[in-house]
Amino acid sequence: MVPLNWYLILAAALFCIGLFGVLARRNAVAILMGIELMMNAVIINLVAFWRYLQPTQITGQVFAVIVFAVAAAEVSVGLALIISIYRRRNSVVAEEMNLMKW
Amino acid sequence: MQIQTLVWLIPFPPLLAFFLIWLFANRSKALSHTLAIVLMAVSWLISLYVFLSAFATEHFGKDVFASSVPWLPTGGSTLNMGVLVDPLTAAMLFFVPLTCLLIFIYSVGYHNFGQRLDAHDVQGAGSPAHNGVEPMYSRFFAFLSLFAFGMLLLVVADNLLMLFVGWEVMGLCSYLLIGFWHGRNYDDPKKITPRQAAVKAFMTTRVGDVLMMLGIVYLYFQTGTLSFREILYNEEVLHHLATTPSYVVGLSVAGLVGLLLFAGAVGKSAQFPLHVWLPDAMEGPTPVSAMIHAATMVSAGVYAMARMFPLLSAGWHEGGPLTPPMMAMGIIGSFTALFASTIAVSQRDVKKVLAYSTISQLGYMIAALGIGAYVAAAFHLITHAFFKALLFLGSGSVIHGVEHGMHHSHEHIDPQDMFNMGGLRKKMPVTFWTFLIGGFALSGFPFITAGFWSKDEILADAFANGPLVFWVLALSALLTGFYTMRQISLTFLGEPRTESAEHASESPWTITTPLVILSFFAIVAGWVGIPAAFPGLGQFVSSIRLGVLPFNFFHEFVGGTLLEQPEALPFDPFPLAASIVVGLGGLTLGWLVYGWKPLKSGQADPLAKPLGPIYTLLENKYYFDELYDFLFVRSTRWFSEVVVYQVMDKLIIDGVLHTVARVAYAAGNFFKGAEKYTINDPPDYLAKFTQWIGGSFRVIQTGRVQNYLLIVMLVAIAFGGVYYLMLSGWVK
Amino acid sequence: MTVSQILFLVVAAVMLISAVLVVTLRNLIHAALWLIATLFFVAVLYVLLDAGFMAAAQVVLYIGAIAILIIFAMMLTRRVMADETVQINSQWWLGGLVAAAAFVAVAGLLNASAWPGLPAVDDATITNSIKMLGTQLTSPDGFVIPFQIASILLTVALVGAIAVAGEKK
Amino acid sequence: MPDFSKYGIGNIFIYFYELLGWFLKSQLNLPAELAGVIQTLVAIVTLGTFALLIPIFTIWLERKLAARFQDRLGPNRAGPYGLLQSFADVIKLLGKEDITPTGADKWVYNLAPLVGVVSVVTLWAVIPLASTMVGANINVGVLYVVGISGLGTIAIMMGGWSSNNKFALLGAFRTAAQLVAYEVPMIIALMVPVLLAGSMGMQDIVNAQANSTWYILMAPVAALLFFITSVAEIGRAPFDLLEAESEIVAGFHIEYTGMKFGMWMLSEFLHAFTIAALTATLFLGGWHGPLSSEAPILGIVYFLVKTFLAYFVVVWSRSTFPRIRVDHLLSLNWKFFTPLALGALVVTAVAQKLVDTYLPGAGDAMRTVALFSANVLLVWLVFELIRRSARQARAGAEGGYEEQGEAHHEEAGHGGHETQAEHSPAPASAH
Repeated sequence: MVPLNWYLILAAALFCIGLFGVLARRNAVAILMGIELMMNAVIINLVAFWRYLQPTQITGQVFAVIVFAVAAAEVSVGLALIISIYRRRNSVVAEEMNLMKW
Repeated sequence: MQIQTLVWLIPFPPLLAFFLIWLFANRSKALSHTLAIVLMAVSWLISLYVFLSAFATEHFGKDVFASSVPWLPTGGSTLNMGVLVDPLTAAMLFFVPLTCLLIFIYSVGYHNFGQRLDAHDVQGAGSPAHNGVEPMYSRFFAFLSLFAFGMLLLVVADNLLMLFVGWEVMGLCSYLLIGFWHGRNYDDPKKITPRQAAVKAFMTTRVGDVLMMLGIVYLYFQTGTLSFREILYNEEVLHHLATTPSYVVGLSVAGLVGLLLFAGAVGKSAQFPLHVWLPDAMEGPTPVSAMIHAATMVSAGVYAMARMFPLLSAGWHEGGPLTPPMMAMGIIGSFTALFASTIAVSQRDVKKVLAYSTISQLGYMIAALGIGAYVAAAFHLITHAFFKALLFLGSGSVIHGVEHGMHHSHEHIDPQDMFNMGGLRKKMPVTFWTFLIGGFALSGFPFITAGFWSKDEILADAFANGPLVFWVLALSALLTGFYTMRQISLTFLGEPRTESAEHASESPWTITTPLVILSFFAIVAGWVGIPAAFPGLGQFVSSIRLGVLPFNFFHEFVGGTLLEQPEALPFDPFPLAASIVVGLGGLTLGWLVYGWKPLKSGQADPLAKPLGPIYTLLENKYYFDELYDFLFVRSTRWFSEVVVYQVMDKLIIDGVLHTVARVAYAAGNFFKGAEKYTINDPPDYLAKFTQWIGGSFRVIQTGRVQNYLLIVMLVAIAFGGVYYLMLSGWVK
Repeated sequence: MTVSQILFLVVAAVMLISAVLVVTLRNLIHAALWLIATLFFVAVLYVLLDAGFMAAAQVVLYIGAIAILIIFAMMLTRRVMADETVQINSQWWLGGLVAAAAFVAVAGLLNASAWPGLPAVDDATITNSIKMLGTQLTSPDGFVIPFQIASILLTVALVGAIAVAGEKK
Repeated sequence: MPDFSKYGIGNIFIYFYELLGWFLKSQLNLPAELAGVIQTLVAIVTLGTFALLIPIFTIWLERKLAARFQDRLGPNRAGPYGLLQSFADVIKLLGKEDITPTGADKWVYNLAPLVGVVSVVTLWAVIPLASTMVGANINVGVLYVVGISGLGTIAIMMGGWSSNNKFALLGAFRTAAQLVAYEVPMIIALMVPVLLAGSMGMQDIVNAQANSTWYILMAPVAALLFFITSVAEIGRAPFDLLEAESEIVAGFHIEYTGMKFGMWMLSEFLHAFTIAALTATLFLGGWHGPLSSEAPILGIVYFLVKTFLAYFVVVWSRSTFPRIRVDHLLSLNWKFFTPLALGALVVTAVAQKLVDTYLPGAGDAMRTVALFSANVLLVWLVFELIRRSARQARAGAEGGYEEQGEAHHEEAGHGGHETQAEHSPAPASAH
């Protein structure tokens, strides 16, 4: 039997890897991929909590389904923004998107 | 579907109609009125169903339809939003949606639906030319629907706050609808325009509304709830309210709250001294006048008072001394009844006579509530709604007919002036007969009409409880008969006094159908309240059963609303005789003065001569508008011009400021030199220093999202670490 | 070590390795393919957690839609970021440090707390969970309003995405 | 040793499965867990092999059929009726030079055809072959099918991108647009049998059909939509834009040679057969037929018959319809299939609910009639709308109504202006 905290630690690890991706990548699409990893870590937690804490109630999975929807929305808007910026500035490097500093 | 759920649905179809018309249907006139009428009919059908179910429920007063959900959490307690149908509400639900629906249908004909837009029909310029159509037709129906929503919300509300919301929605709608023809101007500068009338109505009712809101807030502060069922049907709460002294010496909480709420009703139901807005509200289209006067707004005030009756009468028992709010209602109500009916005697405008008549009849109801005649007041509210709606719609039909005549004759006369009419009986037979029924109901034509039975009940109650009130009301009933007959005679009898009246013609079916339906109710609605003790007739109608209740169910049914079912009065021949005498007497007097020898064209009012200055006084409505203008408007202007501007602003404040300024200027000059080195320079250096710091820290403002996120994470980890250390006790 | 534990460890290890490759590889298309692998193993993890529906939904949504979108966007914008250029910014070491620190802190906390074991559930509960999920998402007593709001959010996001990325006329 | 008479000839495959288990456990004395794993593996290999062998026959069949449609003979040299043609093809492919283009991404390039084949073969895990035979009877079978199809999309994108060829990349782009788009109506159409059966399990859906009627009768619109969008999913004519020879040479597999090309072909043919199998399962009652539950082996026969019937339609439409243009492809999907699929779903749900509510004792016949007529109504309505907007568009194009033509150009097919069009002739005649 797998203890619950294995799942949680695994999710934490996945989350931190995603976080590293978000922090360290230059390409905006790659940053988006990091965010996807973080989202997945969250969903793993939700599903694990559902299975371990309240398997007779479905709340955890419902929450996860809604996170799915949010993730889809996030990706579509995020990619749309990236494409739009790419069209205007011919760049997808996150560091160069700094028009609003100062 | 449960009946409680259905009750929720009653107010919403008109609201839906409002939004649909407003957002989508405003291009199509046919679609607009179809939406409004169909959804209003839905509302009416639901209401009728609820009414019939209520009717079929035994001991309905104890076993009401109520449901509520939490609405606004306010700290410790929660305001609930809910609906309540008790016998009083059920009675309202019988007539409010019905009259609204009829008025909606009437409006279709009134605004000349089906005609093409005439070149003269400019938005807001006034009633459409006879061969034209109202350009803001859809807007009109949208507003009417919103109005109906407000009234229905108010009727089904189970707490004061929801009632107040409905109340204010209606206030807004009355403003919008009275000023509907916002572009209209008159040659006579003294004549009030729709714009001004709308503002006047809004501002006048506002006085009452603010006081009412104070009352609501105070009540909430004292009881922690605004639900009717928790306040009004709870002996403990009522006893507590009646015995706790309030801020005002000599008044209990119940007394103060009651007086404040009554102030709201005074504004809404146009009682003295806030009655001035209602006659001017006649500037709106006639269906609006009917809506405001008959079915909805003004009766809302009386309804609210009837609804709050247990609170107003807290501490009162049958035959005991009246509570302060009741006393105020008795005095103001009976005074208004008499006062308004005297003014009505001298008015020339067909709608203004009805307006003053409304004020007078509402005074009747308020007075009846004041002397504890709860059932009689509710009864009169309903019968009055039917016949007054009938009269207003009838007068609208008359005006419509005369305007049609004007189109032929090309005269420029006031189509609402009764002295320009006459002889319309033959031109507009349906309007005439229905108007006659309405008029007789209003003046209490004995035994047949609805008005007789309700008025008789009020008079009987007044005779038993307050003889002075009785005499005042009887006198005003006499005047009622008189001015009603005057109006009928001037409008319909005799020969046409103008060419326009000569060419008047009957209105279309959309106008006459509501008139016929309403005249049916103007007669029949009274029979449900024939007292069981009435000799002969009383026993007869009591023996007819409708389900669990007798045919004259009204007393038993609505009386069940109260905690203690009020006792029916024993039969007393004197008030009966009095009401027959004043009703018939007033009508006969009117007939003798105006009907016997019909007026000729251009002839003055036969009353003007014998009454002399009194007539002038009455014609000018006791100069109340001028008085208020002097008392409030001018004095406020004077106050702001002289006291605030001249004395306060210029003399005191400016003087002090100027002195201070001069002193400061001198001192400033003096210190200027020293300042440069002691005060000026250090901040300069401080500023430079800040700028330098800012410049050196500018680098961290990179504009890179990832940098920011990194810092956020660092701080989050640091905080987490500190928190963890604190939890584990390493850091105290 | 039971079979299920070994299975878990294998899946977890593969998943973490592919996740690391996602954030470190220079070739972004490869990174995206590894992202697909990661997402696939997350789906396997759901299967281990008896959440069959979540696993299928993960595959449909993440691999079938999101990953494809990402690859698509990457192909569209590839021209300006040749594979040879530096893919990692100057603060990468600090980012790595922060991520590691966050992981150590969270993992330490998780390890320190006591967690309940896997509750024994009969097969019917697991089999019915998908039915229950459907019922809950559409029942007024359940989560119909959050679900509808999520749907509206999604619709709005899609319309917004089209508006943002669409060619301006 | 398991008793053969207990299983009978109808359950012969189950018997072999049990026999293997008995052999491993009592003859080789393996632990039960390991024996189970081996049993499962053998079953997987058997099923996979069965799936992979199908194209050998279907390639021949397709060539033969296509030839007949085009008034040719088709393969007729290798073996009787050219039956051995596929073997000859494979031998030829094996002999070809295995080229990896310069600048190609080797790993991805080599992995792509593999993923393509795997994504198709794994679909067979959930297809029930008979009442007792299904690879994995999971309760989210339909969703599994959809998810695995997404994997196929990725394989094509991988292949197209890694070839370092602009035609291949274009093919991959077209794939992404087309496949992602057609997944939408496909999923919605799939919801209809799920709705009718009340389950997402494939076996449950077949059982539900066995207990009532085939869903092609209850949901003809959904069945047709699923079939058409599936054909688009596998990129077959008339939706074969991802490899359109005349436009982008051969699309995503332009650079592949030898057996890797063979694997692409394999996955394509197998996928075509698989969607025929899915159509048969979801809408034609799967293994259901006379005596199929008593003798499951008969179920396989029925299943294959139905599948080949559906496959015949795939080939038929391939050789009949011309290729659709790319913008038409997408607008057909978004403006016609997707709304129609949604409409079919709503109509089915409403009709189902109405039947449940107002005809509580209705039999399957009644239900089928209700659902079928609801579908017919939907189709009639849709075609009426299309006809009307087409008429207006035509009128606009011919300049029949000067001022209206503009509006119709802008939004032909939009429902909003129908009323306007109804009213407009009246003033014209009045003037």
